[in-house]
Amino acid sequence: DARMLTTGLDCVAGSGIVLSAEQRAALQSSLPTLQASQRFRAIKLWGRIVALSTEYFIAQAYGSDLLDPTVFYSSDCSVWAQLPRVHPVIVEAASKIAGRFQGDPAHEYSVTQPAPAADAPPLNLPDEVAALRKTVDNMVTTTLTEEMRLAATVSLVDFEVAVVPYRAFRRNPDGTIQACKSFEGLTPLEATKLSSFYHFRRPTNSASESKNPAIDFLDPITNDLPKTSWSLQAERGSELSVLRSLLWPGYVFYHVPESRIFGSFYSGLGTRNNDLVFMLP
Amino acid sequence: DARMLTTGLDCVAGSGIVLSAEQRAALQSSLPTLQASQRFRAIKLWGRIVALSTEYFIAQAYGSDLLDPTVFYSSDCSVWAQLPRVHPVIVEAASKIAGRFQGDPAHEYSVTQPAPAADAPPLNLPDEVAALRKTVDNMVTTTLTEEMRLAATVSLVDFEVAVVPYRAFRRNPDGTIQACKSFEGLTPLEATKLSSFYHFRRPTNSASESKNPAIDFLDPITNDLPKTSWSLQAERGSELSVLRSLLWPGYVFYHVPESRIFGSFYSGLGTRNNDLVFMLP
Amino acid sequence: MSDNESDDGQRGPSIGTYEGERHPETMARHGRGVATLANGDNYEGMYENGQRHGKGSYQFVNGARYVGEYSQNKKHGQGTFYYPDGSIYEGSWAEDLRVGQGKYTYPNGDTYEGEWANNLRHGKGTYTYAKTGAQYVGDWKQGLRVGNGELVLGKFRYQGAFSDSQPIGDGKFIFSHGCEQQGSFVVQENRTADDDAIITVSWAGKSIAATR
Amino acid sequence: MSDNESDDGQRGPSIGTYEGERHPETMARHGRGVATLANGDNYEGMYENGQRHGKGSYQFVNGARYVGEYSQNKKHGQGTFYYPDGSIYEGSWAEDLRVGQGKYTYPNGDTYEGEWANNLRHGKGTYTYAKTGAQYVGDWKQGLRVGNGELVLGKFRYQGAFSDSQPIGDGKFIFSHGCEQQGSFVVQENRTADDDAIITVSWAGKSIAATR
Amino acid sequence: DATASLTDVPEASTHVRLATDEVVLFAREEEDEDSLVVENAAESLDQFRAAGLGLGQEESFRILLAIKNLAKAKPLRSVRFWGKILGLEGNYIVAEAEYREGDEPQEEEEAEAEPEMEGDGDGEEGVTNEAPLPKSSYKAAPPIPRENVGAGANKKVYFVCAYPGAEWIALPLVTPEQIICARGIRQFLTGRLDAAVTSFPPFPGNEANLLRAQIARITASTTVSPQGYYTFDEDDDGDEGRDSFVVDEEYEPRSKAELLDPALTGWVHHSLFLLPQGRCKWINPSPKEYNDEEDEDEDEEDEQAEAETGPPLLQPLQNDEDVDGNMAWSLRLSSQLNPTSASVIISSNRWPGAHTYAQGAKFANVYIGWGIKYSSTTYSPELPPMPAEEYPVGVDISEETDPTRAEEEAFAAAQTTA
Amino acid sequence: DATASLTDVPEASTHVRLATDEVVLFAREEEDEDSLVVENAAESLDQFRAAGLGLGQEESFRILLAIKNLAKAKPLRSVRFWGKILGLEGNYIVAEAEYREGDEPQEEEEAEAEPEMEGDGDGEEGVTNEAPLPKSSYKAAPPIPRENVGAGANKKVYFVCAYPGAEWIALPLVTPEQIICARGIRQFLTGRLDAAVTSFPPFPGNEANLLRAQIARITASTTVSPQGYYTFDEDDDGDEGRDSFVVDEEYEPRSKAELLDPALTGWVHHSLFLLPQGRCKWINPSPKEYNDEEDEDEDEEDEQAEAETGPPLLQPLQNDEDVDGNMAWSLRLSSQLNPTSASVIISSNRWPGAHTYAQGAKFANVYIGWGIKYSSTTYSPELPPMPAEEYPVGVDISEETDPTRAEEEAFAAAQTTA
Repeated sequence: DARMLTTGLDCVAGSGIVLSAEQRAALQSSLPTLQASQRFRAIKLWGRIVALSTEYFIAQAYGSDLLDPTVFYSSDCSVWAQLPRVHPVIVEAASKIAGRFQGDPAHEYSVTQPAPAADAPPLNLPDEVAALRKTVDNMVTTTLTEEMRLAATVSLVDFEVAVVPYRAFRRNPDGTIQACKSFEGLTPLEATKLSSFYHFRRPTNSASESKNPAIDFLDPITNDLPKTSWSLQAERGSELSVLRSLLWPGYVFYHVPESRIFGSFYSGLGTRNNDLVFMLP
Repeated sequence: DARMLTTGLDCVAGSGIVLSAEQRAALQSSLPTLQASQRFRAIKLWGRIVALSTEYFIAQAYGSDLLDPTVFYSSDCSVWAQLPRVHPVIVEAASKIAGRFQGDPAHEYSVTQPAPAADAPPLNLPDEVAALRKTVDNMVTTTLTEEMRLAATVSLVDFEVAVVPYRAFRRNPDGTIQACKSFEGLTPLEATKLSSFYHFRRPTNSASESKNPAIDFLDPITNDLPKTSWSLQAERGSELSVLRSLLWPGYVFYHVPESRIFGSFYSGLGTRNNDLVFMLP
Repeated sequence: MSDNESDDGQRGPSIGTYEGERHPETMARHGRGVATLANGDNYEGMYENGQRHGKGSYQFVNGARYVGEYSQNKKHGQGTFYYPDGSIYEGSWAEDLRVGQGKYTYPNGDTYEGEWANNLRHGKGTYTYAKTGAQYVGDWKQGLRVGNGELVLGKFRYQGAFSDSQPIGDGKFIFSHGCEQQGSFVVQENRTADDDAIITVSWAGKSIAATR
Repeated sequence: MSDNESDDGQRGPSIGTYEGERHPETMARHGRGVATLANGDNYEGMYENGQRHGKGSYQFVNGARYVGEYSQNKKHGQGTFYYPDGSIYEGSWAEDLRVGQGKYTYPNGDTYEGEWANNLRHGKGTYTYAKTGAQYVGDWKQGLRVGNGELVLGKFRYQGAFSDSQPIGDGKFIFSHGCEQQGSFVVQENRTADDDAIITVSWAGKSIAATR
Repeated sequence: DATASLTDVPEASTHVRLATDEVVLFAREEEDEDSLVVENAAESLDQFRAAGLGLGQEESFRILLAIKNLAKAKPLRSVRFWGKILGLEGNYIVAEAEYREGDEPQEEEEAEAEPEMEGDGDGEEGVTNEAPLPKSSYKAAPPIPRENVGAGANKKVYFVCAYPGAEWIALPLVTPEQIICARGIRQFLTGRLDAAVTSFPPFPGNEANLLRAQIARITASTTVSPQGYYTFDEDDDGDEGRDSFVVDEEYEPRSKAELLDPALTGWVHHSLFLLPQGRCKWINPSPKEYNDEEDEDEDEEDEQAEAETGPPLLQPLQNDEDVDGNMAWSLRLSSQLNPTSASVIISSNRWPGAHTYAQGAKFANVYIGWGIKYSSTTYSPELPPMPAEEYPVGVDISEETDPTRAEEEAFAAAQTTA
Repeated sequence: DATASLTDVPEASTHVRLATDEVVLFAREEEDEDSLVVENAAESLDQFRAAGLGLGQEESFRILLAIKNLAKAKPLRSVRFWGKILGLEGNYIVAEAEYREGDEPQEEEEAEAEPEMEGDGDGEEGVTNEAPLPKSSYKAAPPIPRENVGAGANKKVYFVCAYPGAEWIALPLVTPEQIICARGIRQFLTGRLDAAVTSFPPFPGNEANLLRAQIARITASTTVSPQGYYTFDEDDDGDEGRDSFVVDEEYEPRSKAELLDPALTGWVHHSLFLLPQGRCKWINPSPKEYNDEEDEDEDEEDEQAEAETGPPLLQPLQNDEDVDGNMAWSLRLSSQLNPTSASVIISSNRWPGAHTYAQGAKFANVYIGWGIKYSSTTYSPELPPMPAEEYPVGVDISEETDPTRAEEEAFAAAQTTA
């Protein structure tokens, strides 16, 4: 929430993530305006992707579905543009782009991948997605803009590392997800354990036969591979739990135990750490 | 709570109340230490009384009784000394002291008041309190130190203007008071009304025949005289409600509607505005 | 019918002129008449047996003027006096004195409306300050505010005892925002550098209560 | 019993000396003996019918040494060769060649322990790097890592196909922290400023799975 | 980020309206590199914040932007953040500015108009037409003329807005009678410029005027700077109380020890003293045209023409009057743990909320508070003066008795005989 | 203030222990006015924060205090906040310092000890005693000696602590082989100085050494300053690569336009380039005592003695190599809305997290990150070299055949006949 911007930023400052007073002031003005302009229920600052010649600030606005935000970007925290929704095949292609964001939303990237096997089921791509793909010699070359890459990166980060504490959300019988009013924060002990944190995404393991499907419906991060793809530290003693992703360095989740204060911020290059398995002790 | 120091300070900054990074850093270290040293359940920064030659920072630490804190003071946010508990007659005498705090805890003040009527019930003062009083010619002169005045002022401010939002606390059948877990914050509409705020003190009007004595047990501030002894403003739009006392200028209560974030801070000269009735429009 | 022949006489001792009705028997001024008096003042109005009696208007040479009732040469009954300094008394007279109900408008625009005795404000009366709109409503004694009174000072009023025109002692301020403050005006004596006493009267407020 | 009279002969063409047992019939060297050969090498050990046969120790003048079994003048059976560069082979010999199980210690301290054929690492074998402790465990062909093998690199291992001693193609890294990464080593050819080809083999990691 | 509150029901809150206003602040523009002097309010407030004073960072930054917007919108020569005054319903962000010469707005001449004198009525209710009724002998003191734009209490102009991003509104010029009245009252501001001032005595103006009067009083009292920072212009004719000064280009920053000297010799006022008259430069309230120079030594004018004087500009603070028996200023370092880079803070005890920092060659003043002067004594409202006295009984209003018939006859007889 | 959580159960949390440690920071002391240069870390971090970089205010202030405590505790000539390196279990606050001349701690001489050469075994397992077994012909490259305190990669010393207030621990000097190995590995730090480094190739040292190596690499690459701020000492003999410099007292701050010039001419490195050898100053790894001067032009030493060279000190950044095809540095202003008082920020794209600000005559470097160099390509672990070759089959290890009995007899016959 824009209202909690300062608290949240305080919690990630120890990870080297700060915003200037100018940026914060601009966000405090522009985010509520953005939220109101399209009648979103809530809006939050998602993070910042540092490109070579600029910084892309990312905000997510929510309607009724907490897992399907509308995403905006801005390079000055003031003027926001909506990011396109990108098709999964574009996300997949974007995930293959190596190297830095350039800072020009119109910059074009080309990604060449092997074409799907001939006997694979047809993709049935929408026309505008198909238009981006060109198959030559059994290789598919996808051309996408930096804006698309940005959108893809945000959804990749959300899918791979967005985290919430256990019990903070519940699933209603109709499948919608909502904040759990009775959530009082993790205990200080829980806050020191990776097992208390869950992916905030539609569960990939749908066959979960949990005893309490209203609560235990999210994927635990302890199933992540490698298991140690997180750095969980207590900052300022046990006053604050900080969970840093090693897969997407720059993704920092924070939680004040025994309080409802939690959130996350991404501040990084927008590139996945594909070397993670080698870098762990 | 020391944990929420920054959030709280952000909320009162618009009233001209800020602490330096140095002070905040010192408080973040010293308050938890102080809390642990005497096994308090919680500790919070109460405020700051600006004396002529120094500033007294005040912290309150809580055991089981939320209405009976142990009070500490410090002039550097680092080294804390406990304030004495002062007898009501000393509080009463201290409330008559005009003028600024000097900045020397040992500074002595003399207050001369008419002696109680001869037929008044005896006061039965403890010896150490009686020792401070001298009766001459039917006038009682009380001699007290600035440290006592400080303690008296803190308890006066708490009694006269300490505020909490409606529903934030409940009274147990045994009479103890505790934070209400189900409190979700005031609605934005409620947060614009003085009637949503209550004195955080043992109710003076014990004869309240409320329908819900567990909730409706505190004195509403709308019974205060004058009724307009508060300035309730929304800051940053309706994002933050700020309630400033006009009786004790410098007492600022804040609440983020629809959240559990509320608290207060006193930053002033430590003098009551006895001219209030004249200053209102 | 009137003897106005002496009007343009030589300048010398004069008893003025008179033109008007006279008593058919005594020839004293009686009934309606217009007189110029020896000092140059003018009177126009009713006479009875040589004395101004009944309604009349007396014009002083200095510009002052009385318009009102006379009784046996004295202002008596209702009358309005325009004083040389511009102040005006409009009200009741007795024996040439302001007595009874009357309104006095002072040169600065202030007014007093209320009871008079012996030419002075006395009894109940309301003094209104022109410049600030403040009012004193209450008791007067011999021209001074003495007794109980109320000062109406815009958004607040003071009710209490007055003496020597000053509020002294217990009283209360009543505020339009719905409460009142008990307290008292106390006299303080400060000394200047030259050891002159400066007496100030200042308010010592005490408890605050809701206005009933 | 031995004819050692010629030992201190003049310097000239020599067939060396021999001191030891001979065949009772053919007088050929037979049984235990000590020989100095024409080139100055020494042999001490068993003979049979004039040929080194059985356990023996052959000392080259250059310092190299073989200690082990002979068969018909050829190293055969278990034997240890100390090469002039300090390397050592300890293992099985056949027909003067390293064949079968053997451990070779290289001058830099590296070792190979495993199967040999035709003097070369061939079959299954483990090569251990002295400096880093790394190991290759797997298939060898004619001295080279060819076939399937595993590189043990401290906290992680690589399992995959090797050719020309290089990992090439699909394989996987297995990490001690409990997961493994599929992928392949791909050959990249970069050109230097002088248009020289620089061939690098680099890892292209793909999916990550839990280690079974 | 309180993802927890994501399910809040949306509402078109005032927040959004506010934020929409503020968005104008963040419009980016080319920097204007002209001679306009815009104080970096954010930087000054950073310094104050490092001393535990001032405002939050975001608000500070918004104020900076708002001040820059003001500087763009008006023909100003300089502008700085003056402070923030709290009100009951809203607050005022105050900027202090000077117009470029020649760009001052037209002065509102109606302010100069003679106020209609009450009690000066010309007797239009006269009973008879014959003779004029007496005119009131009462002479209200003529209004003291206010100082012009650029002079005295109106040396600077002030703009206020409710929050950074809201419209800047120029406050009216201040008049002496407003200042004098403001001194006698004790009144919270509401936050609405057009609000009536409900004080007693009645204030001559609305809240905008009262606000402006308080700003004038606070400015005159608390605008201080390190001694030597400003200097009198050499070219300036300094005969009779110099009232302008320039930054001393050769200013060597005072040492912290000098600035912390409790004798206060390190600090000077650089705003003119506000005289009891309500002006900075005294004016003779009832100037008589002197017939000749020699008239000056006549004593008869004494009671109405004793010129008020105040301390001159750039005088150290050491002569400042006590505040109810306490020192007028409190001095301290901004940081106790890092004294080398700390700034020196001087705080007014007369106007709590007025602070100045000095560090190196920089300093700034700020006021953040309710706009109420400190007093240790209970407020005793100014009471109306004593009731006026009636016209004294005397011969001039004693009526002449009509002559009796006997006298008439005697007189007539005497006339006839003459 | 969350009065709401007042009923929390108390616990002796790590928080308290931490806070107790920190309390030492806030002990007040007289300021030492000697020649020690202590960077105001809080002020620099304020500048970075104004650009959306750096750390939080409270932590910044604690760091300042911790650095001042360090300065008090050790005989240092200068000390500055170098940065913060994140680790898996804990983080490192890093301070860069120089000892006062003569106060350098005794160098740990054991580091100079020749490492025991494996494969150089003296054949203690020899089968017979008769003749010595062949010695290994393998000559491990002699270790390149590390640079001494005050020189090259060890010009500065580094102290780290886990959080401000925790004990400062001096990092060991860095050796060339550590730097070379560190370049080939890609490893998260754990936050424990004594942790083993589990890399492949194995790192010669523990995490303290690896941390020190990364600091050396980051420092050499990212310590930049506005051109002209530093200058070579005139007295310095500048013949062969000057390696010291002084602050130019007459430095005129570069304009923002100069500093923002994408040609990067406004910025220079003021740390020496770290050569491939792992040293800043190249050393001949196998120095032969040259017999005479004329031997120098002999070509035979070529393969082992080509001196490595790097760019000299205070050279502009424009020659810096690209980072995977992108520019090595990104430039921007710290503020877009308030450019006049903004600082210029230059950020390394090689070591993300390394930033420098320059404003007026001030600048500072900082690094906050994981201590990992940027790479756009997937990490391919360094594999062991090709297996060694066995000793070649050749005449030198071909056994001589024993003479046959016939040959023996023939020889004996010939001898006898001779």
